[in-house]
Amino acid sequence: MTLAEAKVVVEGLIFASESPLTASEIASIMELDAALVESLVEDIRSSYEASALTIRKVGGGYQFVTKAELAPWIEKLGRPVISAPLTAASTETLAIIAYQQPVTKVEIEQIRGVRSDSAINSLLERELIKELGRKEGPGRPILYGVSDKFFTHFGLTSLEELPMKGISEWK
Amino acid sequence: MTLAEAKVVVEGLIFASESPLTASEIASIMELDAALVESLVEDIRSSYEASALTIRKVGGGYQFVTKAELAPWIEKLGRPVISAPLTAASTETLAIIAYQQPVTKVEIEQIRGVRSDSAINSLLERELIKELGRKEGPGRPILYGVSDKFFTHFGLTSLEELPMKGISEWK
Amino acid sequence: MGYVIELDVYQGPFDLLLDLIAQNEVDLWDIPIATITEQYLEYLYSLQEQDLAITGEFLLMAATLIRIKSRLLLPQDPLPEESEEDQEDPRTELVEQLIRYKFFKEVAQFLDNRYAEASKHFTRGQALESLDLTPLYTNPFGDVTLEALGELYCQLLAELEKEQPLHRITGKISLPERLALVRLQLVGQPRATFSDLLRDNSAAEIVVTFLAVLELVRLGEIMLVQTESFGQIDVQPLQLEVEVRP
Repeated sequence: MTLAEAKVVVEGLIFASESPLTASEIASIMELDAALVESLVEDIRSSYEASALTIRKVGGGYQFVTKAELAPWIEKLGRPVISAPLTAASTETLAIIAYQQPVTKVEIEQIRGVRSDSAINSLLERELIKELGRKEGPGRPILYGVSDKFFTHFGLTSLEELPMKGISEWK
Repeated sequence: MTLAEAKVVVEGLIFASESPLTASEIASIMELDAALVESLVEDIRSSYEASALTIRKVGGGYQFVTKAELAPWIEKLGRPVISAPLTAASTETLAIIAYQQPVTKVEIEQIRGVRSDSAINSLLERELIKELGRKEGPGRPILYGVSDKFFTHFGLTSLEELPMKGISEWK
Repeated sequence: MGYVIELDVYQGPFDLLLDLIAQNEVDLWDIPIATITEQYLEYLYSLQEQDLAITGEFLLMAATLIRIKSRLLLPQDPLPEESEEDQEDPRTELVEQLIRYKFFKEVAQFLDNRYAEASKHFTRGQALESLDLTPLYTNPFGDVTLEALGELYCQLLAELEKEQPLHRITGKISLPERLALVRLQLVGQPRATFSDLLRDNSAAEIVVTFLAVLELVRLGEIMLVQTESFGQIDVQPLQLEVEVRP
């Protein structure tokens, strides 16, 4: 297989996959090196520069999406909105879970200063967070962490993209 | 909107639509002439010539699909990847099939002394053996033999190349 | 009861406090606690006048603020046994909580912006035809060699060639008996293979012997060593520590 052929296969795989494909998943299907796959993806991305599509990296995986500037047109298609924006309570709770995971409900409530049951339930229902198990100790409270869907929802590749400024003041 | 911009919008609409979009549907969203949309689609199709994707017309509507020649790769998507070694039962069964083919399940079981359904199924899934047809006689049982993959893997051109050391004593 | 509805405007007492601090344009590390407490309570009264229920957390914070305020008003005549910790600025803990909360509120804002951006990208609208879900074997042959296949086949044929008995008399093999027998077989032996322990190779014997061996492992009398999958199992008696007492 030539590099040009490999590039086409990578492109087809990313397009056809139902969920974002990671470089290592593509590498294992094609029996190639993951680093090579990554450089092929960069090639593909640049060949789409003039088009309506681009390759986005979310949660470590690649997926084809339309470019942001086309949003007003695509909204005219009447595609149902996949997820309504979160409430302020839910986003705050999610922010805490993303930084402090694995974290318990009580720990979240200490930071927010208010009860957070309904925010946690709503995040669980939207599958933006998941249970990671239980904490050792009295009551064995449930520990929460963010899910894969968290990354897709916010277009993030990894938690390292979250802002770090100010953390040192209290951590 | 320039023609180049219109082309990009058409491309994004076709990609993002949940069902194949017709030229007149695109025309009404974009307030353009349907004939112009058709010619834009032809433009887009030709710009995808070197890529993994193409635009297909189904039931009067356009949709992006991967090119037919990529099918063998795309079929690998979503399949669970297993790297477990062969079990002892499967290896024994493979040995019998290699030396005795064409052979039925009952014949294999007579040699091994145990039921061999799951071993045979596992070898079939691994594509190390294949069905060669059916044996004449009661029940017309399936005959098994080794696959092309078996020959390629061991670099064999015919079954006569299988090691015979010690075997002549028994045959 | 009556502390039911969360306030619409503020996420909680921290949120309200941060807003009051921002409105007063004061430093977070030097909060004029009297002023802020007054404004905080005023806000709660105004809610009550509108017949809005106030959640417990807001009342708890009111109590905290009043406590801090009164401690700041107390003249500085520490009792002898008071440690240095108690002389700390009573506002410190609250300020730390506020700073931490403020950080997460900013992250929440960051996430909102990211969502607004991410939601402008649309994924492929149509699902492709259903995909094949049979497993994909990355190493279907494992480490099997052609020679191994040949040898295996020879062994199988050799087993077959063994004369089939005309009659088979099976006696019930009990686990305690086999356990005793295995112990005897191992006396004075540095090691033995599992097949050494078998006599007629019947399925029942193999099973009971295996159970006996496992029991001996459990009792700590032997250890088992297997160097490769499906390879020979070595049975090694362990040195028993005998306690000798005069």
